[in-house]
Formats: sequence, structure tokens, C-alpha cells
Amino acid sequence: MINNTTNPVLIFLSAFVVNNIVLIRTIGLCSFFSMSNSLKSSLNAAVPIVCVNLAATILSWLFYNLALIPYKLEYLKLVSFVLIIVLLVQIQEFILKKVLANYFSTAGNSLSVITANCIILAVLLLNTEYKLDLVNSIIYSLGIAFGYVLAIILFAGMKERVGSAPIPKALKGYPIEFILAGLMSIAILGLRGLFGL
Amino acid sequence: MLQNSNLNAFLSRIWRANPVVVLMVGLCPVLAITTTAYNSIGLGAAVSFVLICSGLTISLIRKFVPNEIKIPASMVIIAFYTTFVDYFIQAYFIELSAYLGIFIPLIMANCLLLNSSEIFYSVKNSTTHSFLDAAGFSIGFSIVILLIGSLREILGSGAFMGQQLFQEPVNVMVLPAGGFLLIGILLGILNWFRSRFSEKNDK
Amino acid sequence: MDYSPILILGALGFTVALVLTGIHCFPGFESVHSGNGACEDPKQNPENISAVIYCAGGNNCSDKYAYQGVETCFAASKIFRGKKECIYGCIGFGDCAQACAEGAISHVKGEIPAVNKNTCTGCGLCVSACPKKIISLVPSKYDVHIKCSSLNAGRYVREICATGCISCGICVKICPTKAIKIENNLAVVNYNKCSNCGLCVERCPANTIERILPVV
Amino acid sequence: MNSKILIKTAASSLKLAFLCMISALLISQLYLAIEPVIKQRKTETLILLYRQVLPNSAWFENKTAGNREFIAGFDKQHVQRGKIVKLNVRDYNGDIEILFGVDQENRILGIKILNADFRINLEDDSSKSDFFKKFIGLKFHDLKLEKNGKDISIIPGADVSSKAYIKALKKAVEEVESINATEQ
Repeated sequence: MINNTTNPVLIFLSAFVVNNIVLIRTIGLCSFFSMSNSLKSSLNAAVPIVCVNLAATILSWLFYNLALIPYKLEYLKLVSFVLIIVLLVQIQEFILKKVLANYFSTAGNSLSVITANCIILAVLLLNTEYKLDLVNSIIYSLGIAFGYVLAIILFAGMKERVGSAPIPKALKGYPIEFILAGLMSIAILGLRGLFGL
Repeated sequence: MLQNSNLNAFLSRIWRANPVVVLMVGLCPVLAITTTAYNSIGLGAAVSFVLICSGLTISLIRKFVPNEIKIPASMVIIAFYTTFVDYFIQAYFIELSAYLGIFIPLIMANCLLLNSSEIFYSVKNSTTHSFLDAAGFSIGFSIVILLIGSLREILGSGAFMGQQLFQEPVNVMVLPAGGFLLIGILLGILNWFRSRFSEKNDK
Repeated sequence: MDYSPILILGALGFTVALVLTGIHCFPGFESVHSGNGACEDPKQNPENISAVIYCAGGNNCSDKYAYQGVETCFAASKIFRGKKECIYGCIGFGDCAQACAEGAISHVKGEIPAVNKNTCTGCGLCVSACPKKIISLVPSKYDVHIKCSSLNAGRYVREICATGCISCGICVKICPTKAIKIENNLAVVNYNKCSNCGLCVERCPANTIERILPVV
Repeated sequence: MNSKILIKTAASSLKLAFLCMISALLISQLYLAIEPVIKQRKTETLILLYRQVLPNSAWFENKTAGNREFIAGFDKQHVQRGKIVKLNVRDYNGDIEILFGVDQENRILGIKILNADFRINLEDDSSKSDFFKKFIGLKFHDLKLEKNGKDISIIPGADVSSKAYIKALKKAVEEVESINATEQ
């Protein structure tokens, strides 16, 4: 559990490894499994998520604290957060299509995956649950986004190795990927209790 | 003919195009919450409610929504039903809400829902078709999470629906890592069955 | 009665929709966006297009010889124009599925690859990858396709392929909009006239005509 | 940019705004209807919890003694039968809240753990409640937790948790003693 009095470094570490969003909280698995076929495609999924995450955190924090809380409308947070995420994802899609046409052709479908990515919504909801202030929530969301990047890059590397390994026929593809993710999760579990986070 | 294709689509969602085991969508809650069978029944009911209601609503208002705002519109509809389910569970199933926690609002961001809302927009034969589609999806989803939930409860805490079965269980199965491992092994067994049956069919 | 939730969420929705539709028409962005912009006239722009594979043979089409070698359509097509008796048909090693950047083509060895209409962007990579040139790009609103490319005579097609077009002409007679014609022993749909009615799908004696709906 | 585009943009924006307004209206009505139920349920479950910790009391009241907060339990004749102390302890799994129920003769009647994160806990709750069972029914002077007194040994081979609970127990004893001191 973290709150505003926790040291910012610990907030970052808690989100980054100790409570890793993919491996411990098991959020955002769809893109984790579908976009990690190679290092390049995993980066293609990771970079937009980091950007959208940051922007969405700032915008939604402002909206939540300046518009919803003063009028006691906390129950509208889900609808408004979702609208903000859709807005940001669409804007980013257009920017990528226009400015980085080359990038977009390689990123392909990943953008529609981001729209449905649970991570961004989860970050916004966790921020409101812990009642973090603006700076801390930015730190927390960055920690979660980088935790996702770490997990997906490690996973892509492992998948490439496993692709050339002799494994039973029935386990090829998704089954062995799930087992790999389980082993990674056990490894990260070893950090539990670090600084009492 | 039309009836038949509807029914086929409905049945295929349960087995051939099962959302969790085959299409690999909507995985997040599957892993996080299925530690007991009771939780998975709760989650399955919540997801089914949101899926079916939003499918019907989207297919009804499809004609009035222009193309540019169809994603935000469907998201608003899904979010509305998710909020409804969230408060309902908080009011009447307080134990369940303590366990499900953040994952009830996260139903909203489930890839399953977004994918199927795309389908509800594109499908031509309107309401009945999208209702059957959503119903098939939710039944397939619920069956799989019920299976995983009861397996994890039996292995991980040595109990089924709260009834203690044996002592000293394999605690790792309750942790997220156990969920990953169990789903991996389950998918492997399914693959093995599938390859066996298809071989038999060939002969 | 408290109106603040309605006002605040309405304002948020209004701004979101304003930005989203505005961005479609923003100068410089129109060129990027095809088909569904608010500011574009659908008649002038190409619609959503997706690839269609004009062959239904696969395992229904008999083999000329047992091919053992590099498992790509390109390599197989170099030896006696492919292993299938039908020199026009799909070889079935899935070069198109390999070439597809979106993963929209799913393929099982020996069978005809299936194109997912939802994810196909109509980029045309598969068209250039196919050595038999039986893939073409068609607006995705048309569902009914005559899945054969064979210019062989009907009697010969009947011998080698269970699902080839035998140019019987039933579809030509039944089509309410006169969209189908037989040219060089092959029935061809004129998509500009096609109304997606699907009458020909049920009446085709060789099951060559298929309705391809968007899949998940 | 011409007038047609503007009209189309405005129309679609208004449509989404209309949709949002409808859903906001419905959600706010729903919230108004369901919020009292949620509050009532929460207090009911809280009272159930208190009853488990302090079985001899019928109703409960929040009180403060000095700067410390506690929950006093009364029976049907409005006689105070015990008190409940709420404590925050930093555990291996993060922060947890523990409820201690103590009667008027300073005997421990029940211990209950709140707020543990169920999904990512390393150990199940049954082991914790077994651990706490041996303290129930003991009086404070039976468990002198100081070094020279009769000490409760930490479970051999256990992890941070049991140390944390011993610490919590000591804290609770201190808390109750200071509350008693301020009351008298």
C-alpha cells in the first residue's frame, strides 16, 4: 500500500517491479501476449503506452480533482476516464499516422490494442484509489508504464529463445508462453516485501 | 438458413472460437480473480451482463451514430453498464466486491468487450444476431473461468466453494504465478486433445 | 434535481467528439484518412478494401505429383506450374499469409488461406506475393465471390477439382441484377451491379460461390 | 473547411454529448438510489466484524480517549463490556489493519485481520488465525511481552509476518493500557 507520505522513489519501485502491473497484478495481458513476438514489436507496443499513460494521468487527475470532486461526482469517474483515454489514443493515432508514417506501418494493429488496454484505465483507477497528488501520480504511472516495458522486453527475449527450442508439440505457442510468464512471475515474487512495499 | 447461421455463430463462440482459450482476449480478470469458484461465478455473471446489455444497446443505436464517434459512443455505453454492475455488487454482494475490487471497473477495458462492440457495429442482421453473439461469448467466457477458478481453488487452497477438502495445499496456485502456470498447462492439454481428435477425423 | 453530472459529462462528451471529428477534417490529415472521415465524400474516395482469394480448391483439387521441397508457393510454382492439376489454382503453402503485415490471413497447409476482413487493410502485399496472381483487392462491402480462377473447359475442371467453376451458367440466369457473366469458361461478378443477395451461393452446383462475412 | 463539414462535426458532437448526458442522468439516479444501501451494508458488515471480535456486546460506539480512538462495546443494559482497538501494522505483504477486542478485565477476546490484499498474499488467512488462537482468553498480565517476563516465542522458521503480529500485539496492549489510564 502506498500513499502520499511514501517516498517517491519507493512509489516508483513499487509500481516498477515489486507490484509489477503485468506479472503480479496481471493487468494488460492481451497486448503482453500478442505484441511480444519480437523485440521490435514489443517496443512498438510499449512506446505508445508510455506516452498515452503519462498524458492520460495528467488530464484525468486534473479532471477528477477540478471537476468531479468539487461537485461530489466521483461516481462518474469511470465514464469520464474512458472518454479521456479514447480521446488521447485517437489523437496519438493521428499524430503517428501523420508524422511517423513509417512507424505506423510497422506498429499496425497495436494502436487498437492500446485502446482496449487495461493498463491505462488501471493506472487512473489506482491513482484515485490511493488518493495520490499530481506529482506522485505521475511518478506512479511512469513506474507502471516502465514496469510494463520491462516485462514485455524480457518476455520477448525469452520467447525468441524458446522459439528455437525443442518443446513438446502440444505446448507450442500460447501454452509455453503462459508457463514462461508464470516462471517470470515467481521470479518477481522474490522481491516481495522489499522495503515493506 | 439465416437461423442456422445465427445458431452456428452462437455455438462457435462457446467452443471453436472461445474468447479465452482460442481467441486469447479478456485475459486480465481471468488470471487475477479466479482464485475461487465463487469469485469466478461472480465475475462471469458481471461480464455476461455487461456484454449482453451493451451488445443490445449498441446494435439498437448503431444507425444513429456516425462513424467518427462510434468508438467513444460504444465505450460510454459499456462504461455505463460497468458502473451499474459495480454499484450493484457493492450494495448486494459486499464480500465479492472486496475480492473483485478494481477488476469490476476494469471489465470496461476488457479487449473482449471492445472486439465484440466492433462486431455489433459491423453485423448486418441486427439485434437477434448480436444478442446471440454476446450470449455465446459470455457463456464461453463463464465456462472457462469457472473451470479455472474451481481448479485453482481445489489445488491452491484445498477447498471447493468454501468446503475444506484436504490440508496443506499447493499455495502457489492461488498466486498470479499459479494462474499463469495452470492456464498454460490447461491450454497444452486442450491442444493435445484437439490434435488427437483432428487426426482421428482425418482417418 | 441536481443537473451538474449531466452538464459536466455532456460537456466532456461534446469536447471529445468535437476533437475527434475535427481531427478527421484537420487540414493535412484528410489525406491520411480514407473512407470514414466526416469531411469526405464517400463517392470520391476508395472505400475500405480487402483481399479476396479467387480459388476454393485446396484439398478438393487433386495433385499432379508429390511435391517435396522448399515449402513456399513461389518455389513450388517453378516446377510444372505447381503441384496441383489446376494450373490456375492456389498451391496452398501460404506465401500470402507470410507476406501479410497485419496477420489478417490465416493459413493451414494445403488449404486455401482465409482473409480476415476486419483486420485486412487492403495494402496489397499478398497480391504481389501470390505466384498464381489469384488474389485481388475488392471493396469489403461485397460479400459474395466466385472463388475460382480457372479458364479450363468445364468438363476438365469437373475431373480435377470438386469446387471449380464448370461454367454451367446457372448463376448468370438466377442473378436478379445481371451482375454475373461468363468469360473464357469462367463466371465473373461485376461488383458494381452486385447487390449481395446471395441467391447464387445456394444454387451453384459446384459450391464455387461463397459468401465471406467479417470474422472475429 | 466549409459549412457542410461544420454542420456534420457539430451534429456528431451533439450526438455524443446527448449520449453522455443520458448515461450521466441514469448513473446519477442509480447512485442516489443505491448509495444508502451501500452505506447500510458497510455498517452492517462492520458490526458483524465487531461482534466476532467482541462477542459479549450488542451495540458499539466510536469513542476517543485523549488523542486515541477506540470502539466501545455495550450490552443491552447499556453497560460497557469491552473495547476494540484498531491498529495499522506494516507486514511482509504491505500494510494491514488488525482489530483487537478486549473486555473490561483486560482479557483478549478476539483478533481479526482487515484489509489484507487477498489476491497477492503469500500465505492464506487460516494460518494467521491459527497463530492468533493461542492468545485468545489470556489476560494482559499473563502475556508480559517484556524481555524479563514470560515471553511468547516467535514461531521458529516463520517469516516477517509473525514478528509483525507480535509487534502488533505489544502495540495493542500499550494502547489499551493508555486508554484505560486516560479513562480513569
